Amino acid sequence: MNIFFLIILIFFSGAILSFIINRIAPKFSGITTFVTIAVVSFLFFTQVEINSITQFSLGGIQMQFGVNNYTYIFAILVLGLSLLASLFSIKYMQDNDRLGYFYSNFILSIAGMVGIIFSRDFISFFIFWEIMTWSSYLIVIYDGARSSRSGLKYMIFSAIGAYAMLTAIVSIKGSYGTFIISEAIENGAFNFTDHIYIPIMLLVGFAVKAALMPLHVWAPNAYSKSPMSFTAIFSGAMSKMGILGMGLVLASVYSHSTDENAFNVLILRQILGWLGGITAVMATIYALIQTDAKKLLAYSSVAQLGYIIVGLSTGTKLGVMAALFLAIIHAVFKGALFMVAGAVERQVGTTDMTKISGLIRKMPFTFFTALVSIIALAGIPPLGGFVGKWMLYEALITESNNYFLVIVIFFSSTAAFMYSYRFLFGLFLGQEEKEIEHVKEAPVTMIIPMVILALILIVTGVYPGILFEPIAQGMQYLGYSDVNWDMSVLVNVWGEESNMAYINLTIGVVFVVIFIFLTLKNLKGTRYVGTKDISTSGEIPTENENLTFQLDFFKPFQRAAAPLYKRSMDKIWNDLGNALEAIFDFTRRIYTGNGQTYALFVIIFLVILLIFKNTLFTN
Amino acid sequence: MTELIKEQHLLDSLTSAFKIKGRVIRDRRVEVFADKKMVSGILLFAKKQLGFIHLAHMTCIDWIDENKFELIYTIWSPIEKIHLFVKTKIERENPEMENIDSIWDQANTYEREIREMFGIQFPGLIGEQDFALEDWDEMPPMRKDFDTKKYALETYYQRPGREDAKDVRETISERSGTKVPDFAKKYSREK
Amino acid sequence: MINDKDSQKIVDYIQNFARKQSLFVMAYGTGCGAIEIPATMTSRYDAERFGIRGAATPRQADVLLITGYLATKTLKRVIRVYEQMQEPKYVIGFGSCTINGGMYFDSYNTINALEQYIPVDVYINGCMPRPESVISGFVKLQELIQQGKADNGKKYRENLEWYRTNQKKIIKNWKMPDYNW
Amino acid sequence: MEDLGLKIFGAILTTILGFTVGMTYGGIVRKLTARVQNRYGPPFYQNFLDLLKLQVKKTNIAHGFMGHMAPVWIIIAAVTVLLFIPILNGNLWFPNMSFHGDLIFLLYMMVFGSLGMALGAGQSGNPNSAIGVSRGLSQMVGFEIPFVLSLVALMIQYETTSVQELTQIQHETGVWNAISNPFAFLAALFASLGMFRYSPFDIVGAPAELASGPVSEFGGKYLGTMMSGGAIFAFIKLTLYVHLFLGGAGNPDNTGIIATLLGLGVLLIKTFTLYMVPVFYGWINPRYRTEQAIQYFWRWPTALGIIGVIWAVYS
Amino acid sequence: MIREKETTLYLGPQHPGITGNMMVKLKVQGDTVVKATTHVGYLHRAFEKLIEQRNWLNAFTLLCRFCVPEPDPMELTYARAVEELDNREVPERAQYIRVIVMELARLQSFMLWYAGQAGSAGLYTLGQWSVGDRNYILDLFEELTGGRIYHMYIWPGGVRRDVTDTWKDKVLKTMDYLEKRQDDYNQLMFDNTIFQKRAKGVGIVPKDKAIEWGVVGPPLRGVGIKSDVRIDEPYEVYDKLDFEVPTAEGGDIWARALVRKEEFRQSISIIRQAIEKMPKGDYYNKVPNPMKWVVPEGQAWAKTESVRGEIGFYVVSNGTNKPYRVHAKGAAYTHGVTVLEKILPGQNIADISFIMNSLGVCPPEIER
Repeated sequence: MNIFFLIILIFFSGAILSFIINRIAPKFSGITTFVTIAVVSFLFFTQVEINSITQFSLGGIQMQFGVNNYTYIFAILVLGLSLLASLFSIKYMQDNDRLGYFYSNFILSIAGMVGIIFSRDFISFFIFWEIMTWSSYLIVIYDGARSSRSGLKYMIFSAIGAYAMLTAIVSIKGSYGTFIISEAIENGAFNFTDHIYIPIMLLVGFAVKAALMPLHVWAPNAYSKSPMSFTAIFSGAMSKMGILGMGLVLASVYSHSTDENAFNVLILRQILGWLGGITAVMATIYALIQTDAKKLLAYSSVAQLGYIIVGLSTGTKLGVMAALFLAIIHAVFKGALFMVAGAVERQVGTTDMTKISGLIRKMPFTFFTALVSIIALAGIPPLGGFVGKWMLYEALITESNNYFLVIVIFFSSTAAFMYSYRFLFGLFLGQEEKEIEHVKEAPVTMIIPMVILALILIVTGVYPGILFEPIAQGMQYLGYSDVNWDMSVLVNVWGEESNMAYINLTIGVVFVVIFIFLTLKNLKGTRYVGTKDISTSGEIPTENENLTFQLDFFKPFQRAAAPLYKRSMDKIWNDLGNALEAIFDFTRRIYTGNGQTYALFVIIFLVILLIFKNTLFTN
Repeated sequence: MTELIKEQHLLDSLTSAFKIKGRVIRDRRVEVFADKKMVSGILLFAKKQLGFIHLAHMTCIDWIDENKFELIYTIWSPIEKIHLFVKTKIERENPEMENIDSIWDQANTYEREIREMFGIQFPGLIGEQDFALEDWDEMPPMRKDFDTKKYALETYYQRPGREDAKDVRETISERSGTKVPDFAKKYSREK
Repeated sequence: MINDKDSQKIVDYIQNFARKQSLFVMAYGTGCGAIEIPATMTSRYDAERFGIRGAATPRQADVLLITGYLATKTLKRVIRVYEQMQEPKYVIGFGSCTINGGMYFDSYNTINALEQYIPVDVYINGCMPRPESVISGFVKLQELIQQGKADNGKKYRENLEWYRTNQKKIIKNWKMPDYNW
Repeated sequence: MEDLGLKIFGAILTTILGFTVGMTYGGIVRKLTARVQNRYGPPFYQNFLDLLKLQVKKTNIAHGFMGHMAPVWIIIAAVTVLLFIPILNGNLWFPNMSFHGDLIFLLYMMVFGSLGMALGAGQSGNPNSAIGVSRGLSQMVGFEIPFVLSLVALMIQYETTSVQELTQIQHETGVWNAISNPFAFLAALFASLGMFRYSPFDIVGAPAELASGPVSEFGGKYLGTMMSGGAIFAFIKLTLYVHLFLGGAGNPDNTGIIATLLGLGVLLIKTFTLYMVPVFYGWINPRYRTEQAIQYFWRWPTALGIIGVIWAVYS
Repeated sequence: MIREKETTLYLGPQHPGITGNMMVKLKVQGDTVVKATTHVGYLHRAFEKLIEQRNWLNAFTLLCRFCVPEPDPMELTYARAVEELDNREVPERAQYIRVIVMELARLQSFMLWYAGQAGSAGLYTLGQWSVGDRNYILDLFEELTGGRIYHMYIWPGGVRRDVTDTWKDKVLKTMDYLEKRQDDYNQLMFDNTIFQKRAKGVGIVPKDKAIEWGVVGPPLRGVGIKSDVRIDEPYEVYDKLDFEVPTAEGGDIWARALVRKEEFRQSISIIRQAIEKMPKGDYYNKVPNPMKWVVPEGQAWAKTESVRGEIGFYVVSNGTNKPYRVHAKGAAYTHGVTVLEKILPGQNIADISFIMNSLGVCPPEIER
């Protein structure tokens, strides 16, 4: 049997199996999921050959399965993160109901992503895309009424994306007569001259998943409302499917358009870049006023995706490389951070940063993961996050001449320090109060995936070349020739370098020297005291007083940046939505908020389009 | 005294409105003696009708011989420029007085102090229990029968030479063995 | 070759020199003597010449300057602040009130002898002591430090029981964290 | 590697130089401040005595692991940045590694220390520290904008992101960047006011409400180590400015001892003059509130920075 | 036990930003104060109880220590209350000397205010200058009374010592110097944009509530109400001197600062006039043996204008050689508790020390 079909089959049977096992022994449902993903990963990395293509036809439509160097990057990302997340999920979801529902959808969404990676034609691409969307939607509304509104938002935006994508696909078939992606590209579907709307429609479809402004509205709520073990994948991997598509389309647009510097290409580049930049800024400044750690991370994800899109929009070698590198690193650290949030949620019961503080001594490993991931997120040397940020800046400054975008990105990135600190401070630092005395460290199966992700971040900081290798090959597939990379030296086009080996060596040596000096010096006289022993001006606080600074942490910044907070994109969409709700009351009967109805609706639409495709789009 | 028309007029208006006694002390000084229950009425009247909008101060005197506390409310009219003293005497046993912090917000502070220092209760008084003292479990200290010197000698360590709180000159001369000169004795604090 | 004893002497000398030349004074005006501290720190008297400067929190301070009488309520805070300071720490009693109660000897709310509650290195007498006497008190403290005689943090730690008994006699509602260093 | 020994020697030499100069500048500023305030002032070496005293404190209190680590982070950031900026242009005695790290790296590395400090302050659990950190981070977003704008202007004007290159270019052409792109220089100068945290931008540790802000709970060896880090950072910022805008110091063609000393002298004169700008400004100004400080940076300095970038593009 | 949402900040007692030994407990949300409560008593020395143990003149040693930054108005107010009880006349020369001493005390207190107001906003240079220059006034006091801070100079019936012509010259010279220096201070403080930004619109005392809350002195004049004991109820020889009582509109820190800036000038002018107009004559009305001095039975209320506002003494005598009851009410009594608690909510924590300095909160005056 073909390895691709086998993998898909394993996924589907795993989904069914975990659903059934939950009825018998709920405990093993999670383990089944983990085993399924482990088996698939094993099969994928041992059996699948890169650039092998399987052709088959379904209902008279030619279809292709296969993996190329470009999608291979995403395969590593998806499977690796899913494996860790499913391991994490076993204990995390332990005490919840409806585990079968959760796990089968969990597997299905991964199946969708892997399917997208395999698909080399638009039909299977779209089908798997929808599988991914539906199953993730079902997980978003897993919590029931509490999350139904965010689920509705997610569904509506996904529907917009799906229709945009479908329109583009059908038009490609109509105009170029093929569903095979590579053929369509070769036929000039993305040359951005005759059918400009095709790539744009596709980009809109992908941008919804990649949470690009103004289509990001669903993301913060959907990310924070679904279970954290899934959000790790949702934000880490699933959003990267949008990046995958965008990367493909943009690379083709840039390389296939007749004149690379044609006016409309430039416009597209600028618009995408600025949209990405504005996404990054707005999401960042909204992230830093959040009080819920999950929501903070969700907004932060949107911001990080903004950077990636900026990188992709440049279309230059360093820019795309930065984008792909950031995509992987973002999956790693955001996966780790959502797992941290999940661990805290499981052990403490909440992730509201105004309610908890001082977990550092209770959950040291979780804190370690959070610290490393936050350093990577903030882009501070020497971790992997810095490598990505460095390449992005260098690309913008040296190659794309988009100088003011640099400032926008830098503003967002500096402001990111603020919410990074807010996250660490809110959960782990501050007073150790009585309320958290009972808290213990998360179970081992939750610690292991987190720490592995943290270690990956450290290793990629020292040897970013590990990731450069697949990325360079993937970029060659996209049409970039001579992609240079070095194991631990970053070079820009002007020849300046940042040598991670030197940097890490210096940091390491200084760290060891100073740490030993500071620890050993006067060791006898050094005392570690609790957080209650602080100077409160000589007074002794009473029991119920709160000594941790939690509310409105960045109030001065909010006041300084008040104009930016004035008009929220959410509000615009809400107003729009309310208006639409009032006008199209009948749509509410179709959009009942029930997943199945939605699924049925999409299928009916798809079938209708396929039936009438010849009459509609013959030219 | 012809210049005291203003003051006399004020006294007249007060005595006609309430059945109280009072007198003009000198220029800018008028005092009235009121019953405990009438005080808040008088104060409110003075504030609303006569323009005495400023509570200059409020204090308490412990008349231990009479077994009474005297409460004095001093109010000031910025327009007339007259001080009005409203005085009332209350029983020393289980003293209780009407709370006037609804008339003047700042009265709260005075009342807290008087509650702590004299033990007079003001029902409905909000605010911190302690004003100046912390964990005080003795008699309210400003009462005349509280002996602060005795308390201090019992509670605090007294440095040798200071334990009897004698005149310094006597102590020095005692220590050095010389006699206290007569002129020094004359001015000794201990009588 | 310098033997261990001599080298220890040199090290001690250097350490004590640094300690005496850099006195961070706890910014805690406990009583009315606080009014002469600004004068001491400013142009005419300029205590910074001697390395004396203010420190905002007890963790950074070396010298606790008790500027005058101590009400019992303040004494509790002073003990708390003193215990939070890091050794070596010094206490200067400033004004007659810290020595024998001064003119408040019969007050029910002020203590009369500071060294009963926290160890005192140097007393400065007078009410109020002039900035010159404050500086001379500091110079005296510097001499003590250089000679290695000012180590009252240790004294406090070793005689904690005695000090605690004295303190608890006055502070009735004892709700203080433990002193553990 | 035969030059490894030289590199290590150079690194140690650079660190010692940065530390000494930073501390001495701090002492001189204290002295000068005293003179402005009609006082005699402490000796110029007072900071060394303070540091020594802090290091020989007999007890040291830490509020946990991050509290213990905070000074370490600051020193890491300080020393690493110091080693990656050129002290003297092309001098063998200071074999810096600025070829191996460029401006973007330096920008981010400088934040490393602040974040470590913030984490240590956060673990102490003192609300004053947390408020100080909140103010510090907010203010950082303020002054980083004009600073980065001025750096971007330089980078695109000379098509290089390396400090070494920028210095070399100034050395070769003989025209300081402060003259070739005055707007960028001014933007960076305004930003430097915020960086040095003198008045009016010292709200982070404003004693009037926060005691000593983020360092409220640090004393003894921790505070001492932080002080050393701060001193090195002061030197770093000054040296970076000098090399970016004021023509740098040192002659790559002549690396003899006399030339080295001469270069050092030039460096010291330039850095000290530059240091006087925020210090002077601090003497005569009260402090801004946080939001006022941020808005200050986002007005004229940012406008100057944007003009600087446009100037760089069209020149 | 439910933990509060707002962070608790302890501003004092051990805090560099607090104006003396007191505590303002703040509940903050973000950097905005939600609730502020003043806690006093750290300086409670039981003055009023102790004075009852001393005789009429011994009380002066305690009195001047009521409020440290400005002890002389305390002496004067008490002396005037006792004079009223004892029907004691004060020679005119003594009255002039008292006015000079009062105004000198006011000046030195203003210089402390300059330091506090500027220092709490981070302008330390001005604080160093003005506190340094304050020593010149303290020198004058020292020469006149023997004490730098506490003088015990004003006694019932006059003053303790006569002034000499050389002292008068020194005072005039010092006034010239201070007048020049005040220009420097003002240039550094009032001409500074940042100071203006910080001070304008912050810590507003509402005009309609001001008198009810017990606001007196410069803060009351800062809301535009012309109220000063020196003109409302002239004491000593203030009615013979020509001076202005400045007011300003707005009730914010800036208005209060403007009032004080002008009052500084007025004080210098008053001192000059008083020295010029001072007649020859006795400086002291002899009392009988101070140890046996019996003051007739009665109650008296006297008030004077100190730098923070009106200070009143209520003195009760039962016809013995000791006061029966002395009650002092300083301006800070209301400023430090009621007014502060009312105006702090909604303010930025960066401004609290600034506001306290501007209101002239002086804790020893509150709890005594």
